[in-house]
Amino acid sequence: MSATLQPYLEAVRATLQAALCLEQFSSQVVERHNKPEVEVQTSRELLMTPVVVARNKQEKVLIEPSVNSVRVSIAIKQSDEIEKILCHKFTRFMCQRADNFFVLRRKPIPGYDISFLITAHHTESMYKHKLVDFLLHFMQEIDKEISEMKLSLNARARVSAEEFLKRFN
Amino acid sequence: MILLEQNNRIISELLELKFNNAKEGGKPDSVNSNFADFDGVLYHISNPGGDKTKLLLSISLKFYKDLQEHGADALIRREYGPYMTSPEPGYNVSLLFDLNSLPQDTGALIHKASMLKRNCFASVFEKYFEFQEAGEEGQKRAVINYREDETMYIEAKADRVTVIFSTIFKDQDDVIIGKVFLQEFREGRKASQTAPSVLYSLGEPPLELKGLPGARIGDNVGYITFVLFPRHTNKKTRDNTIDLIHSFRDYLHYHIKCSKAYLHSRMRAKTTDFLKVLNRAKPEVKGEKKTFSGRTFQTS
Amino acid sequence: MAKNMQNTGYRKLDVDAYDPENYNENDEGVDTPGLGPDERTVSSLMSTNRLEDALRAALQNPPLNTKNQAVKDKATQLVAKVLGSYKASDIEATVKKLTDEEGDTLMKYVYKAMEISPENALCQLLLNWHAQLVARFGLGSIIRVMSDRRRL
Amino acid sequence: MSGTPVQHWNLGIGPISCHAWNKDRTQVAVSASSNEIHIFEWKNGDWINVHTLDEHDLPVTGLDWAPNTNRIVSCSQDKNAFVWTFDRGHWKPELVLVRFQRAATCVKWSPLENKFAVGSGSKLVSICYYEKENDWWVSKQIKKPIRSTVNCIDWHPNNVLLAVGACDFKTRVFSAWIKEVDDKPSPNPWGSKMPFSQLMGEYNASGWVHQVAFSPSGCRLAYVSHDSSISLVDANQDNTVSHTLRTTHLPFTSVRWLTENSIVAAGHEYSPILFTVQGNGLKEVCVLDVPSANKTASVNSALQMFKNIDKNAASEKIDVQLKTLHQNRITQIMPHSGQPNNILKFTTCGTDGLIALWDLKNNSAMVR
Repeated sequence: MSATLQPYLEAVRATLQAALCLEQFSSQVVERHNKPEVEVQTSRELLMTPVVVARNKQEKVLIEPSVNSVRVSIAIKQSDEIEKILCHKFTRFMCQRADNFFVLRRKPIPGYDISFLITAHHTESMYKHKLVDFLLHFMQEIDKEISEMKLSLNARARVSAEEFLKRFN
Repeated sequence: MILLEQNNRIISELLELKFNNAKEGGKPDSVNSNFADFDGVLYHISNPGGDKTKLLLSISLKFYKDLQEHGADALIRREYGPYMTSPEPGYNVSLLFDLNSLPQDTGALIHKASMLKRNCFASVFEKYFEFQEAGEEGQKRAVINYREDETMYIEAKADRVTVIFSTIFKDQDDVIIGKVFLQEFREGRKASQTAPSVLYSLGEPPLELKGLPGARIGDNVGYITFVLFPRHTNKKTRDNTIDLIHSFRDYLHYHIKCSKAYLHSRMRAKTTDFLKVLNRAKPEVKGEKKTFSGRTFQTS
Repeated sequence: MAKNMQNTGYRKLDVDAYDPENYNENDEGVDTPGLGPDERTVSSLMSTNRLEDALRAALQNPPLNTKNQAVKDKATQLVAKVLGSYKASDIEATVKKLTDEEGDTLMKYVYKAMEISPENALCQLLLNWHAQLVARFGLGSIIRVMSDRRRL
Repeated sequence: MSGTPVQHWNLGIGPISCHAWNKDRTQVAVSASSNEIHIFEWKNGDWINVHTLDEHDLPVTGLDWAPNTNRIVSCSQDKNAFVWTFDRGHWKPELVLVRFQRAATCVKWSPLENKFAVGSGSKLVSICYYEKENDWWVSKQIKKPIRSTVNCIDWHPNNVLLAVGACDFKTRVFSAWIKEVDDKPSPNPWGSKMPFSQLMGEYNASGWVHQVAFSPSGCRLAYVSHDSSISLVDANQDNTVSHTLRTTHLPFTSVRWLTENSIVAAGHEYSPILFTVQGNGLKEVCVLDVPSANKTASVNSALQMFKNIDKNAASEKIDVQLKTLHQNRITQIMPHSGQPNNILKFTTCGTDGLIALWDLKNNSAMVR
C-alpha cells in the first residue's frame, strides 16, 4: 500500500467515527415524519459543518453530518479516460443495486462519484465501527478494482489485436 | 474463440444435414428458414416452389448495389457458376442445389456455400488488388456503405492498397474502449512484422478522406486505415487477406462487446463482495428455530 | 381571476426564515471582531524560521464570526502556509504544546485547508497534522469542528 | 452473568431507547425503538416479559416510572403521552392533553409525582397535571424562548424548577410552578420569583444539548452537548455562568449526578465516564468498563465458518466485538441503588439491546 494512502484512510476513519454519532430524530417541520435531516435540509440548526478530507485534488471525501443522518461522498481517483468510464460504470452499477446496499445513495452529490447516506436507523441496526470499516474497505478496493479492470481491458485489446494481425502473412 | 469464423455456421450445418440425408437416401423434408449474419446480412433457405428435392439459398445485402459496381456478379458467377439461379425476390443472390444430383465432395460445396457473404465482399478487394498489381493509380476510390452510417473505402496505389473503415461506437464508453483496442491494433505491428500497418483517427476522417461528402465527423465516429502491401495483395495471399479484412469491423466490435461483458461480470462479483463486507456490520440475530421433530436448532 | 394572481413570486419566499420561533444563526451574538490573524507578524516569524511562534500567531483571532468568506479563506491559506512549512517530524512536538482552544481552532483550519487547497504535497502534511491532533485531542476535536456554528 | 463485575442482560428486543425502574427494582419498563413498551420482571434469575403496552403508534421516545404512586408515563413520536396505572393486573392508559403538533421527545415525573414535563419537537415543553374536576391530565406550555426541538428535561428537587436542553444550543432553567397543584416555592440560588414559565437562567453550548441534570441538592446543573463537552453551572457561585469541559471523547448523550460532587456521563463513547467537580469546573476521573479479557468469544464450528464465508466473505470469525461492554451507543443512565446524593449502582441501556448494572462499590474492577 502506498505510504500516503494510510494517513488519508486514517483521517477518513476518524472523521467518520465522529460524524456517525446519530440518534433518532423526528422532523420538527412535518408532523409524524422522521426524515434524514441532511437530505431535507429544513432546519439549519440540525445540520453540522460539512468537512472534506482530501488526499489530493482528485481523491477526497465529503462528510456532511446532521442530527440523524450523515452523507458521505467519495471522489475516486481517475487518472485517464478509461479509469473515468470504469469508475462511472462501476458506481452506476452499484447505485442500481442501492436497495441491497441500504446505505448507498441512488445519486452521487455533484462533484463526487458515489454517495452514501447513513441514518440513525442504520447505526441502530448495524455496528457503527463495522459500517466505518465497510466504507474504508470500499475506498481501498474500488481503486484496486478499477486499475485491475483497466489492466485486463488492455490485455484483452492487445491479445485480440495481435491475434488478428498475426494472421496476415 | 478469439477469431471469428469466416463462414456462416448455420448454412454449413443446415446444408450438411440436408445433403447427408439426401446421400443416405432419406426422404427429403421441407425447409424454410430465415437467419442473419453480421453487417445486416439476411439469408433465406427454402424449397423453391415447394419442391423438397431442391434447396434455394438466398442472401440479401443492403449494400449489394455498391458491390455490383465492383464486379460482384462476375465473382459470384466464377465461384458458384453452375448453382446460380435468378435471385429470389427481395434478395440479391440465390443459389439452387438439387439434392438428387449432388457432387461427390459435398464438404467443399458446403464450405463454399457458407462463404457466400465473404465472396460477395471479395470482388471489391480483388478488383483493387488487381489495380495495385498492375500499377494502375488514380482509379476512383471504392465506397461501400456496408452498414447504415458505416462505410468502407478502398483505394489502390502502385505500391499499396489502402482500406479505410469508418465505424460508429454506440456510446461514449464504447468510444473509449474502442480507442484502447485501436491503439493496440496500431501497436500490434510490432508483434508481427508481416502485418499491414494500421492507423486510426477518432472524431474526424483521416487526411485522405478530408472534405469527402459522407465522411462523417462526430465524437463517436472512428476511422481505421489498413495499409496493405503487395505481400498481402498478391495472388497467393489475397484470399487470406480478404478473409481477415472483410471481417475486421465485426471482429473489433465483437471484442469490445466481450470486454464489456467481462467488466460487467467483474463488477457484479465485486459488488456482491462489497455487500458481504457490509453484512459484517449487522449483528447476528440470536434466534432459535424448531426442527420438525421439535428439537431446537440454535442459529447464531 | 384577479390580476395579481399572475405574480407567483411570493410562493418562492422562504416563509420559515421569518418565523420568529425558528432558530436563526444570525441571532448568535458576535463576541469578537475576529478579523483573522496578523499576516505580517506570521510572515516575519516564518522568515526567521520561528515556526512554532508563527503557528501560534496564525491561530490568533480566527475570523469565525465574519460573514466574509474571502477573509476566512485568506486566514486558512495563511495557516496552511505555516503548516506546510513544517517538517513532518516536528509536528508531533508542536501539537503537544497546543492548548485545547488552539487545538480545536487548528483542527478547523486543517479541514478547511484540505477543502480549499487540496495540493498533493500540502495534503500529506495536513493529514499528518490531523493524525497528531486526533492523537492529542481525541475524536472530540473532530466533533467540535462539525458541531460549532462559528465556521471557517 | 457471574464472573464479570458488571451485570448485564440482553433483553432480545433490539435497540433500547429508554428504560425505567419500578420502586423496588424488580421490574423494568423498556422501549425498543418501537411503538411498544415492554415490562420485564425478574423471575427465577431471568427477565420475563410480563406486560406489553402498545397504545402508541410510533416509536416511544420517553418513559418514567413514578416510584411512590406506581404510575408510568410514556411519550412518543406520535405526539402523544399516556399515563399508565396498574389496575387489577393490567396497565391502563390515560391520554394526556399535551397539545403537541410534533413528536414528543422526553418525559419526566416531578419529584413529588403530582405533575410531569414532556419535551417536544414543537419547540416547547408541556407541564402536565391532573385536573380532578374533569378527571383528566391537562397541560400548560413553556414556549419562549426555545427555538428548536427540546431534547431533554430535568426537575429540580424543589418540584418547581425545570432544566430544559434543546437543539438551539442552549440549556435553560424555567419555572414550572403550577398554582393548581404547587405550594408557593421558597427562594433558592436560582432566583426568588418563580411565576410559571419564568426563564431563570440560560447557558450556551456549541452543540445540541443532549441531557441536563440537577445535582441532588439542586444547586448545581450539569449538561452534555454534541460538541463532546460537559458543562457545569454552580448556582451557589454564579447562576449566570457555565463552565465547560471539552473532552477527547465522542459526544455524551446521558448524564447523571452520583453524589453532590460527582457525575457519570455516557453516550457515543460506549463506556460510562466519571467526572468530579473541582474548583469551578469539572474534571475527568476515569472510564468505567469491564476488562476486555472477559469478553473473548470463540465460536468456531464448521457451520459458523461456512456461514461466515457465505455471508461476510471471510473465512475466520470476524472480530466484531469492541473492547467495551456496550457495543453501541448508551442511550440512558438510570439510578438503581443508593440515595439520590449517594448512588451506589446505576444502570445503562443502549442501542445494542443491553441493560447493564454498574456497581460503584466494587468499581476497582471496572475502572479502565
